[in-house]
Amino acid sequence: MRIAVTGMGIISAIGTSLEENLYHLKYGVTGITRSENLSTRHNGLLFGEVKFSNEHLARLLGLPADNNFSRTAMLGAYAAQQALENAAVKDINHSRTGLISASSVSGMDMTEKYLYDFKESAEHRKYIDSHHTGNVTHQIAGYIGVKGLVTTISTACSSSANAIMMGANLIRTGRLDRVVVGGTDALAKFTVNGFNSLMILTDGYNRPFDANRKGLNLGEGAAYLVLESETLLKKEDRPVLAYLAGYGNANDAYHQTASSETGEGAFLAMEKALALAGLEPGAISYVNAHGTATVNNDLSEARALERIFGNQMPDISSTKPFTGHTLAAAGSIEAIYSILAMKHQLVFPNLNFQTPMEEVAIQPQQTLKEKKIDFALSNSFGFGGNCSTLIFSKK
Amino acid sequence: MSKVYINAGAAISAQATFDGGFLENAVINRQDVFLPAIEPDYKAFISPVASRRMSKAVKMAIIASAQALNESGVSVPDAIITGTGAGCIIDSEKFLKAIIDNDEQFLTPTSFIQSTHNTVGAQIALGLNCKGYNFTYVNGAVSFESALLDAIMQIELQQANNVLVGGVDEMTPYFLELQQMIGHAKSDIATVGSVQSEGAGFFVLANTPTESTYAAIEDVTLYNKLSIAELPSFITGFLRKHHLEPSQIDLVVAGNNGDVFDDYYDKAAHLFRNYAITVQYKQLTGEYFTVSAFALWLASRIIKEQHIPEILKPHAVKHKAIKNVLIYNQYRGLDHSLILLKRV
Amino acid sequence: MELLKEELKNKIIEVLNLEEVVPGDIADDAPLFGEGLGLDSIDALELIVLLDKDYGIKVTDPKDGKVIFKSINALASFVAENKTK
Amino acid sequence: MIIENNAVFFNDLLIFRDEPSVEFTDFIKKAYKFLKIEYPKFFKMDNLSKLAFTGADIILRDITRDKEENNVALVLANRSSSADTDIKYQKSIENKSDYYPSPAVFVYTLPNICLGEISIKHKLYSENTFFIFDRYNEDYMANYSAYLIQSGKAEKVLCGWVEFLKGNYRLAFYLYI
Amino acid sequence: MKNSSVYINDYNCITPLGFDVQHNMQHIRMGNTAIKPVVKDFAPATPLYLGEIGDNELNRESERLAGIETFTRLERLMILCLEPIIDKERLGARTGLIVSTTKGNIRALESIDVTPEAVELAKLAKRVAGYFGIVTEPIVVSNACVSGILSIAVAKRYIQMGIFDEVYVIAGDEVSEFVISGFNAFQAMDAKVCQPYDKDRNGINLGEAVAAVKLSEMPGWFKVIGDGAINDANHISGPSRTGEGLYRSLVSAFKEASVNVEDIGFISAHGTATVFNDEMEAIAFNRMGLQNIPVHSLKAYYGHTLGASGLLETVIAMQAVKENKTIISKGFETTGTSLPINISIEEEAKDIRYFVKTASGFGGCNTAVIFEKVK
Repeated sequence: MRIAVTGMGIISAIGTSLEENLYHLKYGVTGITRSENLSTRHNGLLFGEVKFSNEHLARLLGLPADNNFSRTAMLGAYAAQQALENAAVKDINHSRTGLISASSVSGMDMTEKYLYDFKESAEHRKYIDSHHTGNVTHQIAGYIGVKGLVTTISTACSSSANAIMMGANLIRTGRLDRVVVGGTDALAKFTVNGFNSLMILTDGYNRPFDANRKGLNLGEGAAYLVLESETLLKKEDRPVLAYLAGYGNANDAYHQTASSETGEGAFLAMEKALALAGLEPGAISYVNAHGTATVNNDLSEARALERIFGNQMPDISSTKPFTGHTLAAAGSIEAIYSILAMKHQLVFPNLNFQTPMEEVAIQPQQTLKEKKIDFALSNSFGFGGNCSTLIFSKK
Repeated sequence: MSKVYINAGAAISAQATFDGGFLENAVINRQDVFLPAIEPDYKAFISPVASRRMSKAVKMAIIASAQALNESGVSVPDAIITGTGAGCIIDSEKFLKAIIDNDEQFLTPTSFIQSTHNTVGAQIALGLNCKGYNFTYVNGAVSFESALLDAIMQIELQQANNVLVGGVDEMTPYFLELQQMIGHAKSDIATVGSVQSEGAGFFVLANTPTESTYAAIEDVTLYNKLSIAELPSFITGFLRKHHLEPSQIDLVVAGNNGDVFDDYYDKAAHLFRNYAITVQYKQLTGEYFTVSAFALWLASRIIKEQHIPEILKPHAVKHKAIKNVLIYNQYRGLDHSLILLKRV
Repeated sequence: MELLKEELKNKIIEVLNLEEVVPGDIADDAPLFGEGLGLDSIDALELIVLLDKDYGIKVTDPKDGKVIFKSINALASFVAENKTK
Repeated sequence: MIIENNAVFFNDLLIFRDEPSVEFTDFIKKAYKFLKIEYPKFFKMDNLSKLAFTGADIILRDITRDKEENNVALVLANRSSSADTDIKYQKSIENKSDYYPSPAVFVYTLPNICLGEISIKHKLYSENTFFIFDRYNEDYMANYSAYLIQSGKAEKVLCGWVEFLKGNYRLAFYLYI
Repeated sequence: MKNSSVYINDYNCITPLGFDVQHNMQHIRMGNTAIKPVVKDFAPATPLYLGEIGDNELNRESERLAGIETFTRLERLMILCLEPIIDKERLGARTGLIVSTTKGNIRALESIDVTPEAVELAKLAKRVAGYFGIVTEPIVVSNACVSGILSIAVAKRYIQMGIFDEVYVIAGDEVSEFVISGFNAFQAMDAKVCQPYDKDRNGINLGEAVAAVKLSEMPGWFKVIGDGAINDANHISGPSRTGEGLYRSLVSAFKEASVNVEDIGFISAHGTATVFNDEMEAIAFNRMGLQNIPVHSLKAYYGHTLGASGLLETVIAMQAVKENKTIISKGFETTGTSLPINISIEEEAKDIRYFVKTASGFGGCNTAVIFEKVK
């Protein structure tokens, strides 16, 4: 059974629509800047920030003044609504529709602002409940009007790729006809300081797969896809943007945060995805790599890619130099980029690459390249050794 | 599609549920508004070096999962799927306070690393060197049910022969205080919420039954938000999908927690009032997001042993064989779930 | 008379434990039994005791209560005419 | 279903709690309001009936929510019968110069009146019996309830203990099905 | 639950009309009443019409049993009543005692410095049980004015549940200032001998009595074949205008007994002689199709003996059935209920196989029990 992608919605540092994102990707315009909305002592760092303030987002969404949406929830609601509009879904609850959302930051951006203030005054206590990851999803579901199977995945930076898998399985097992899948994360002091304490944030622009890479830029954003069963589509006759051909998840079982030297988990995830898609590695024309630009990830991922593709290496690029690392949103943002690449038959450039790594032969695509792409593969890896691979097909 | 069996289960809760007994010595605590989990002796399972950085949730989960795996005879499962409603809040709180108290300086990464929601699933995988599918669900009161649903699908889609699936939640004093502030948790003054607790429940699901099999797990379903009026059709619709009528359910395990949303459970019990025995359990366990893992443990054992623990006091004069069991849970009117079990 | 009516209303509320009623809720001409305040036979007996205790009026046949307790107006006139203390 | 020490437990779950120092009359009024019982005649009841009525309402409100009749028998017991109200009533006839026995108090000098109050509220045209024991005799009560169900005289039995004397009280109700 | 039959093996009563069943029956056949005008210091205005057991007779009878001086008056009466029917040989771990009373030792409250324990009904029951060496915990039924007859149903139910092999039921209540003042406040007392079912009925007389019955699975004179005790769900002191609870109690009892209404020899009704109670009974009996069955009330003979009445009236009814004669409903002259019922105005000799005993009381309670004479 094939799973159709019929809608996509995105908000990221490089745009608040599919078109805007595509424009930046095509013309190599990064979204990495200094922060305007985040209050942090580490304001010398660069971020992939969405340039809308919380107030502006609330206005765009038409939220009431007493809403308790965190920034994460607002970004998510924005992108999920766009995805449904893109899919031209009329009555969302006419068919069995679910929402699988992913987040890791969740309502932390508000909690970290008011943690002690909660005790002192009742004013911001409305954010106590919206701290929970599940409640971010509830807010999004409420905003887009989904009633039914709604849940949340949080497996760190592979979260939204996993949400896509869960959604696909729900359609495959006949439990749902349609599912909105994706993820959202906002910038927060919590993650900035977390990654900073791990010393994997770069003080400049991130440079995936470069020998001199110094770490990642944190980003924020949200992206959702509408997945539908072919049975439902036959009835409704709406255009299909792409198909989810295969997917796989595996665990590196190596270290809490670091990836293994051999990229075992990544290798297994890609292997599973190819098997489910029934594809030989050679069928893949473009890989949107996880490529966070940390020393550890890129080497591990490169080794895994070499193990899978051998001498049939497809074009590879990481789009993190455009958006920064959007954590739980990265998987779905990059899934959309993979589909856009296929739709427009373009390999997006891996910005900031200068020096190849010594340990591996891989070199990412550095400029925009027109190419026939029938199958695109997207990797997402997270803390806890969580490795996920999605494969999209044009037909 | 393969049938799915519960071949093993273990629970850690505010009761001594880890000793192999079946609530014979359970005690109802009427004094406290927070019921801490009774922790097993971790030393017997985890080396002090390994456990020193583990939060309570991780330790509870590692031990419950080890016991379940041991009972099932599976050494390394094909998949590990975890649910946690609040995640690793001990470490989250620790890191958060460190950021605020030290104005974003002098931070060490340990608690940040451990604060990630999938820490539990990852630690179990790491311990078992399990490279299989590894998912974590974090959606309030359906966190465990989401994990369970995924586990069932992994087996149905033949992506796994056996799955370790579980739910775990821990609590911190400050977090409890916040819940009390907004009336979700009971304090002596605010009485609208529930008595809070913590715990872990892990199970081994498989496509083939074994000698240890408790029950077949037919299905699980979730619904994000329902009005009380919509509840009966949600339940009957789910049963109908499995060719069952309410009259064919023998036991309902309901998640009443004493808060103002218990009307949902009353409505559900009403639907089965002429047919099934309804038992509640949160008087023993308190409320936490993944407490339904305890409900599954309870229901599984009741089916296997055909015996309802005395302390649950069903006061059922007319007793019948327990074949079909429905577990219903919700929290504060959100995150409704149904789990359907069958005697094997 | 108005003072007596107010006094009677307060007494009725107190003696009959009409917890959620205030004197303003009792209209002078509204029926005390059945519809209106919804009093019942035990209340009637209590009012008989009240008349005896506070106003020295002995009502020996409960049936008389029908007329006496028709409304606050009726009760006040009856008390005004018959009270001995 | 337990009410004691100014706390209400339903199926052993804490529903409502007030400070231990609060008097019963205030506590039960707060519980009444908290539970949204909305039954003005509640305030006319004596303490034993208020207690039994509140406990029963929590158990029965869902069962009797529909209009249809419900055959839920009531089998209650206590130790002090209606002694709390008996003492109150006896006081009203002690002084011959101030001799105004109240019918509204006298009517509550029977322990089974609380069964009537519950039956009226929940439209229970059902078997009801009030027993007196030194302590809650589980065997007697459970067997009597079982008889009512097995003989078909009742579908369910609200069975239990409801004791009130001089401000000390305890309620423990069970629903037999 | 066993479907075994439960029999009445023996019975007794003590009333102002006599210290055994024979004497009581003789007085009833002669139309005598226990109710007399009495002047009480707390109610000086009019004489009260009460049925009180004389202290002289009680003291004389008490001499029969050693060691009962330490018991209260009511307890002595209960012991005296039970003693003749207790089978001492058989008493054991499966012998039950049911005590039926509404107010028990309420008179103790009249004395100063009394503790609430002194009026505890369970203590009363334990003292009576202790006197006879009954070892099981006694059961007190305190369900207002149906207590006496309800106790028969309770005894039968426990025997059928296999809890007891035999059960002694003792029912008793005294006349006290407590109760008199209360019913007076209710304006429910007649200032003459009461007139059940009559158009001029105007309330009750209070009386006192004790009655005792032994039940077991061993065949005896009567079999308890059906019972029901259903609430009016209407009002805590006034009876239902439709006779709902009594009607349903009858339906329940008849359903269990599987007998036809026309096979009933007579009804020993409650008949308190209040306007509303008697009217309610007439409606319930009509709804049940019992309007042609002879019915009597014993209240004009004994007054209302509260927790004792149901059992006392059952004892008298059983004696009448043994004699195959109905009982005249004393005090009745002119139909005074909106629906007619067949009030016994003369003794009718006939073969009686079944009779019904009913009672109703405060709290909306009702009880109906059907008895079968065993041939």
